[in-house]
Amino acid sequence: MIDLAFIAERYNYWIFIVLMMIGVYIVISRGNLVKKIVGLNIFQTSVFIYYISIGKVAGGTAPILPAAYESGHEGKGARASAAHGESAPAPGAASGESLHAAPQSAPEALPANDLASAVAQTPQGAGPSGEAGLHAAPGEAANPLLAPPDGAGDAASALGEAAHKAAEIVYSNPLPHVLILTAIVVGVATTAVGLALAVRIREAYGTIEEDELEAADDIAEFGAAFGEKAEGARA
Amino acid sequence: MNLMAQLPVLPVVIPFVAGALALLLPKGRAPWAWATFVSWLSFLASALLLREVAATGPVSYHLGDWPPPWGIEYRIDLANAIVLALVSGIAAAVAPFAYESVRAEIDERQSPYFYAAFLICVSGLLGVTATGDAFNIFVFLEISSLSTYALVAMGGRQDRRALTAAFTYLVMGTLGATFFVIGVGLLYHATGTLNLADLHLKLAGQHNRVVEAGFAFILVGIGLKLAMFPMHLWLPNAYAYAPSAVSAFLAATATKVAVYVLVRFFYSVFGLDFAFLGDALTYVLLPLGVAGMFVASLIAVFQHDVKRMLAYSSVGQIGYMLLGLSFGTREGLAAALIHLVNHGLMKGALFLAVACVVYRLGDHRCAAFSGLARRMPVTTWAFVLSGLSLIGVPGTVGFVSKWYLLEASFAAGHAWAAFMIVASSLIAVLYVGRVVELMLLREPPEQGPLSEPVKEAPLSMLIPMWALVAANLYFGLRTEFTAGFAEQAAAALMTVSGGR
Amino acid sequence: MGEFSPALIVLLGGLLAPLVRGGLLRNVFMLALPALAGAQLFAFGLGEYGNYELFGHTLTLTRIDGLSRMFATVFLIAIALNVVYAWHVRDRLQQSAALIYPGSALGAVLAGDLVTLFVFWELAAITSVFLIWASRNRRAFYAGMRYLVWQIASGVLLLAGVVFYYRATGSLEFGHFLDSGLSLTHPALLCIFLAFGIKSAFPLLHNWVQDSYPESTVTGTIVLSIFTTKMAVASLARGFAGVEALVYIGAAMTAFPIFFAVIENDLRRVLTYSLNNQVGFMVVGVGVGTPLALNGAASYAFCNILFEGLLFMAMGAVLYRTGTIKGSELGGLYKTMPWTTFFCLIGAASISAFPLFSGFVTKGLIISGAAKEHYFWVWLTLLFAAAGVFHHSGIKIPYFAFFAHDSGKRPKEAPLHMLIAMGVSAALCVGIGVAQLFTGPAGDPLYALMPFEVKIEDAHSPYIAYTAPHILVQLQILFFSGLAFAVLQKTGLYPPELKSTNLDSDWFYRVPGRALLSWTAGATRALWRLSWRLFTGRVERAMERIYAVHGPEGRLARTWPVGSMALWTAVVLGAALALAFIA
Amino acid sequence: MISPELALPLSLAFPLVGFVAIWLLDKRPNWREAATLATAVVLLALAIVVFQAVGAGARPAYVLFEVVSGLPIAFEAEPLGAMFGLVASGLWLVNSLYSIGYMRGHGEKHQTRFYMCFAIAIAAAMGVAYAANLFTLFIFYEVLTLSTYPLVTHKGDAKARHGGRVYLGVLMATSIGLLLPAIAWTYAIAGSTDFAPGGLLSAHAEAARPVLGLLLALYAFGVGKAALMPVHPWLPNAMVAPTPVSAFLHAVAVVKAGVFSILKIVVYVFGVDFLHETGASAPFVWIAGGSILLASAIAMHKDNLKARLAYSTVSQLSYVTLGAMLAVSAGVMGGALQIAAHALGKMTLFMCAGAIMVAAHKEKVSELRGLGRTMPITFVCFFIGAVSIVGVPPLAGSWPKFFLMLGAADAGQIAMIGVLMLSSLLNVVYLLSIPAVAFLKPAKGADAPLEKEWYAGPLYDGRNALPRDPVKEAPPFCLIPIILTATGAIVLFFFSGALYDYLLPLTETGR
Repeated sequence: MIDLAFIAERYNYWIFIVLMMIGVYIVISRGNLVKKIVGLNIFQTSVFIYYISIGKVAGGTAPILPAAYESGHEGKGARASAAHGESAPAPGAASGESLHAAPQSAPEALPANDLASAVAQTPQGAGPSGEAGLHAAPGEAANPLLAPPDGAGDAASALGEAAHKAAEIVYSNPLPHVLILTAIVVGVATTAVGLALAVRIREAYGTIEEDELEAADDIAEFGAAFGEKAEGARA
Repeated sequence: MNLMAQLPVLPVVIPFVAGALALLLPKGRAPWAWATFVSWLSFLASALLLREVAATGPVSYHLGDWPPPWGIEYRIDLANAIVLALVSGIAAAVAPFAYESVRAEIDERQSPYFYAAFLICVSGLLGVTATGDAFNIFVFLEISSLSTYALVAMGGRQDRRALTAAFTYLVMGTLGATFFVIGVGLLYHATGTLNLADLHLKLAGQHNRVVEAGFAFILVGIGLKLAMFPMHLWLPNAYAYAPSAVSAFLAATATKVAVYVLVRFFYSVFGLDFAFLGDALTYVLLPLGVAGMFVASLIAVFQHDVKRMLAYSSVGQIGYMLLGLSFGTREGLAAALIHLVNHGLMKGALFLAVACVVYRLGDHRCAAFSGLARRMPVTTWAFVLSGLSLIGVPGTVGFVSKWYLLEASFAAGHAWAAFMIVASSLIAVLYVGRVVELMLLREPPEQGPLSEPVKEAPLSMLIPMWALVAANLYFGLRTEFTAGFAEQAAAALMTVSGGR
Repeated sequence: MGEFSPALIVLLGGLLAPLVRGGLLRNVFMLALPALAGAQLFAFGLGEYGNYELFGHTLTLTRIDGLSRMFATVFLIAIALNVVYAWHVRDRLQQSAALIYPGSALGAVLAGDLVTLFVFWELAAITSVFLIWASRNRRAFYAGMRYLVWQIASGVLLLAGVVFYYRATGSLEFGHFLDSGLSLTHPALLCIFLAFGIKSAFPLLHNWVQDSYPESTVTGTIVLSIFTTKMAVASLARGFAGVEALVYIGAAMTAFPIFFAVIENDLRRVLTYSLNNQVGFMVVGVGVGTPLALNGAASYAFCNILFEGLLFMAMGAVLYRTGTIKGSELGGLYKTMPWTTFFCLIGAASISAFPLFSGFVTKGLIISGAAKEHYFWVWLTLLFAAAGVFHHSGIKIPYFAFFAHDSGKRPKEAPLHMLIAMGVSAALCVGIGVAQLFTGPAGDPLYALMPFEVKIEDAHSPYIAYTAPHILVQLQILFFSGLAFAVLQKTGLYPPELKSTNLDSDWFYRVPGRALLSWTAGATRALWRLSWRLFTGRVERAMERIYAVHGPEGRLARTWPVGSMALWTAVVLGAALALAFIA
Repeated sequence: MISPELALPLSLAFPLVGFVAIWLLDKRPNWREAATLATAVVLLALAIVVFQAVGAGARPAYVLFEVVSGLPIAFEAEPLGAMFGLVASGLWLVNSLYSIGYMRGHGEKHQTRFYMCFAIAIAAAMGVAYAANLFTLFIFYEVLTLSTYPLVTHKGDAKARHGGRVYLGVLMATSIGLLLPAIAWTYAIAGSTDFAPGGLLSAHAEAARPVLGLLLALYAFGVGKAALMPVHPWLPNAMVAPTPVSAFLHAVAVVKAGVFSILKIVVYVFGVDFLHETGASAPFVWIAGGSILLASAIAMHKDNLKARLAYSTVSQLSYVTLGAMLAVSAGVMGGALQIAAHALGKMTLFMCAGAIMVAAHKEKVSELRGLGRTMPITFVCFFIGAVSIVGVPPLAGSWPKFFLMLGAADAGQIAMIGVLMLSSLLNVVYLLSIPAVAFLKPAKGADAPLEKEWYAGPLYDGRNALPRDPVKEAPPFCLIPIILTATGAIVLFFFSGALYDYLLPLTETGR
């Protein structure tokens, strides 16, 4: 049964997937080199959209460094967290030493993360878990990834209400955007190089159609286009 | 500032900065001298780093003093220290060699650009190796790739096919890099971190589609970059038509770095606790590796063009590394790492020998090699020795690789794989033997442009080439720097990944 | 000279002989060798000499006992006679081989252990072939090759037997094999028995004699006729005395060659059949195995060497003078070769065991030995064979060569040195034959040499040759045999002397055997070639197929279409995704 | 006096010194040849030092360095290796002498390259002889293959190229394709590749047993130099080489390195007792036996002299393999003796073939008629060599056969005794007929009636000899080595007892 709402909620991922397919399809199917580069760009763009999508986190907050870290790292720590940001709220429930450490040891110290733990308890969070990572609703982007924290049950239920509220807060993680800016630079550079090459190829061959290029190369090498002269060449 | 403290970043930063500076240098000898100097410097730094890592264990460097996992970390353990040394070492050998070769093959006006691209490429490859940050890997991968496209395209003056090869490479490389970046994005999605070590910790116990998809994308993305068998099609042309020195450098380093990235992601990031990793090893790497070993080697046998032949051989040799990886054992991993280094050495030497021939005869088709022993004996013997190394004759690095691969096969209980390896080596005997026979036993061509009398290649080319040949022989007999380190590195990686 | 073996004296002398310059000097040197060896032999006396260590065993080079001394003595006499007979020969190859080969045979007879025996056994084989090849013609070449195969076969059989024997008993001693507790059917004894059998020309293993001996030179045939078979008899007597099978084998040997001898035209070949028949007597003696029979066998061998040699010498002289030895081309030679005729007749008389000749004294011992052990049919066969011997050797040889229809040939008398050799042989034949008349049975010098002590218990002892019954029986046999010959000859029923090739069992290896060998070898090679061609063909076809796909124009080597690469990438991605999701 | 420990690495290093010297003396042939000979003499002296030390019970060892952990390049002389070293170096000296005569007599080109490759080849052969583990053995085995490749293709024409291709192809394919995995497998099982008295694998019997047959097959066919059928085709194809090379290949270095390796592997890697007890080697006894007969059958049909000798070599080598595979001490002893005996015999034959080529330019058996009269010494030596191969006393070839038969009896392989006997007879037919033809048949072009009846017949007594062609022997440099090895074949017959005692430790470790 198709859950239309489920699909509709994830429209941005569908755009990403469709664009990606279109891009790859163009690369595969078009013989014209410039068209290939166009396809490549579409493909890359789809990835940008994906990154931007995952930058939007429901229930997340700007990372605030825990005291323990702060004491050790002073200002640096704060800067660091700002740089890398807080994407999905604390999936690392199991890894105590990380910044995203689950709060089971000291829930009251990290309210933000408590929220995350609480979210993990919600039925929606548990539902799609394990079967639709890519299709996760934006609001629950992180949820399917969460294993229910073992020891945090009590604290979570105590804070259940707050968690529900917090889940509706949409937080924009800047890091993916930063990443994607870098990727865009790379993409533009690639496109430029590709187009420049296309120009040079046209100068050298007089065409930018793939079939013709291959035929030209084969004729230069074997005296015939591919497949026409498999017999003669062996002798 | 203590220079030694900055050591981990130096091999990357020096060529990067120097590459930019090279653009400003006048045409002619200066850019070359600069590039040579810089590549040596970077090699020195890598070597020191290797020594330090070997002595004291992994070194971590925090870029801009931001501690991981927030900041970008350069984390050098034995595995990447070896690769760093290999890449910078090959660069150090190719750079002095390049002067004559490049002068002959590339418009002199382009020389600053050439060396700039070369240095940036070196920097990119070293960066991929040194960094401990997933997205940083992508960035450096693209830096090196972009400069590589340009370098390959510079072969267009000799042969217009270089242009199309560069274009193909560009499309495929971009595709691969984009897949990789999607994979990284998925992992980030799942964990919220980009630091490799941190990723490993956060991924532990996560069995869901996001991670699985991320794994698949990374596998395919890197697979493209390292020319895994059915995705290798960009490689032969790119290596065949690039300027000779570029071919030598790329063949010895680019795919190796990609293999290293694969190793890093498999063992340092995912780890053998993930069932899909085991499956990927068994059902993707193993068959594709074996297929590559045979198909590419067989294609190499029939090539008329020695550079293309060597390029196909590279694809086959990558099959060995994948096979080694696919065992999922410490021995297999060690064998893959050893072959990674050793193959760099032998392919580098072989391509340099071809470059010498191209320098004198302007051709890299088989016909040019006919009777070469009479015309260019020093080059011929360099080719023969490194060819033997490629085959895996004892006393050469190729043998050490083969030995470890065989041992790994037996240790993993895949006795059949051992026979696959040796069977594929025998195909190597065919394609190497074909050229060797041409060189040693045939007469030089009697007419046509190739028949003109030629001298031996200049010393500036012979010395680097023979340095690599000597490395082939030295590391074939003394293996503590290659096999010894690789075994330790493999042991460390396996500890992290939870394998045995 | 320490413990230097007499055999080695002859052997090494033979090696050195070609180096001696000048024909006369060389002949003298050669003649000195058997004398020297004889001196050494008798200086030794009975006992074991020349022990040496090999492979952890003590081996004996020279063992002199009654048996070996008897054979060694006659071997040395024969060597000397041969040297005299071949005085005119200037062919180094023949001369050398005519010493080394007898030296080896001497060594085999004296050998104290199986390894030494094997060494000399093979050495005799390999050196004797030169005497066949010495006539340097096509027939000799092929006959020599066949001969060599037979001889080496005997050698390797012996080796195999020795190996088995060593494994079964842990000993390399050359004594009576049955004493070791093994039966004759044990592979060890079977192999050795066969090896001895080949060399002593058992029936069906015999034809190498007829095949090769007549191809040798005038002098070579004589040398050959003496040593190989007698060496084998000596070995049989040592190792297989009393083996009953030998009695029947020997009986068969005495009988069947007679038919071949009768129809054979080449007189030297007739003598080789006679040789078979004579060895048969000895084999019977060995098979009976009593001291009497063994004494008979040994002494018969002793005498046989002399008279058989004499006959061969006479035929050799005929051949030497006329250039042919075919019965159909000879006849009437007595006119110009009276001495040769005379000596030949003495030889014929001896071989036919006429009283007063050596055969008479010794053959009786064997026949009596058989009779005493109640081998009735064997005894009868021996009598028949004795008659047959008279028939072909006693009558046919001299008759066709010297008498019969006159061929018109008027050759010169044999050269002096040949006459001397023949004369000495003849004298010995007669001397041995009549010695008993002068010395009495007990004092017969031949009896002193015999391996077993001669005991003359009563007046019927077979050792007393000249008794009325013995003489009477013998003369009757001879008479009827002569009568039969005369009748057949007169009625024209006697097979004419035709130039024909008589089929013997050697046909089986000369024609189909050879064809089989060459067919087998050819088939093997063809099979190998076929499989090789199939293999290379397969490889070639496989290569073609591989080329079609992987070659520069092959599908897999196609690099251009970017689209297909991308497609492949997508496929791999799909596969990887599916795999990761399933896992 | 050099200590035997030092002599081991020196006997590897010295040929390399010679190699350089030969190279430097490229333009001065006399000095170059002097360098070769001097190297050979020194090498022989070194081999004698080692031989004596081993005979006195010492086991000199020398570890060069460790290539991979657990895999050192190491040398240790034991009786078999010391004997092989002595045979190889001694015959190299002889062969060097001969090469001088042949190469000059035949006017060959690229002589410097020839001698250089020879020097490396002998170094490799010494390495094989003294190797202390499989790994070292393999290294030098490969070096030997590669260094003899230029020798095989010396002529450089299409035929030589084809021969060289088969030579290299088969040897590389078997060594890399089968031997290398076998060694690696052994290492995987035993954790070492050292030759151990009593057998390396027998100490790991449990792990080794399931794959024993397979491993043995890998070794038996992997050591392609042992030319066990069907991996023999390299050997006849290597016949395109100049004759000294053939002599060297087929008598000393290459083939002997092969069978030596087989023997050593059986004794020191598997362990005679272990093989005997498991019976894993029984099929190979049959393969070796088949190889003996098949190769003989093929040899009978070969008219080309060298090709016939080559197939004879295939057959004779299988004697050693047979001896090893019998897995009893007498078989091992027979194989070991056969190495020395066959080396002398076959070397003589090949050098004779070369002498015939130099002096008379004849290559085919059918062309040799009458040549015995003009080249008596050569053909007498040929005869001696052939008789030794047949295995007839008083020539060296007879003892190996004795021990092989003993071994076959011990192992219960009675059929193999038959094979050995039959093989001797076949050898008679195809080897001994050669000198017989040369001596007995008159040269072609003699008078027609004589052509039919050849020489005079039974009346020939030396006085009525036909006028003969003047003696025209090969140059003395060719002739002397031939005489030396032929004499050696005789001398070895008498010293086989001593050699037996010398080799006794080899079998004692097995039992």
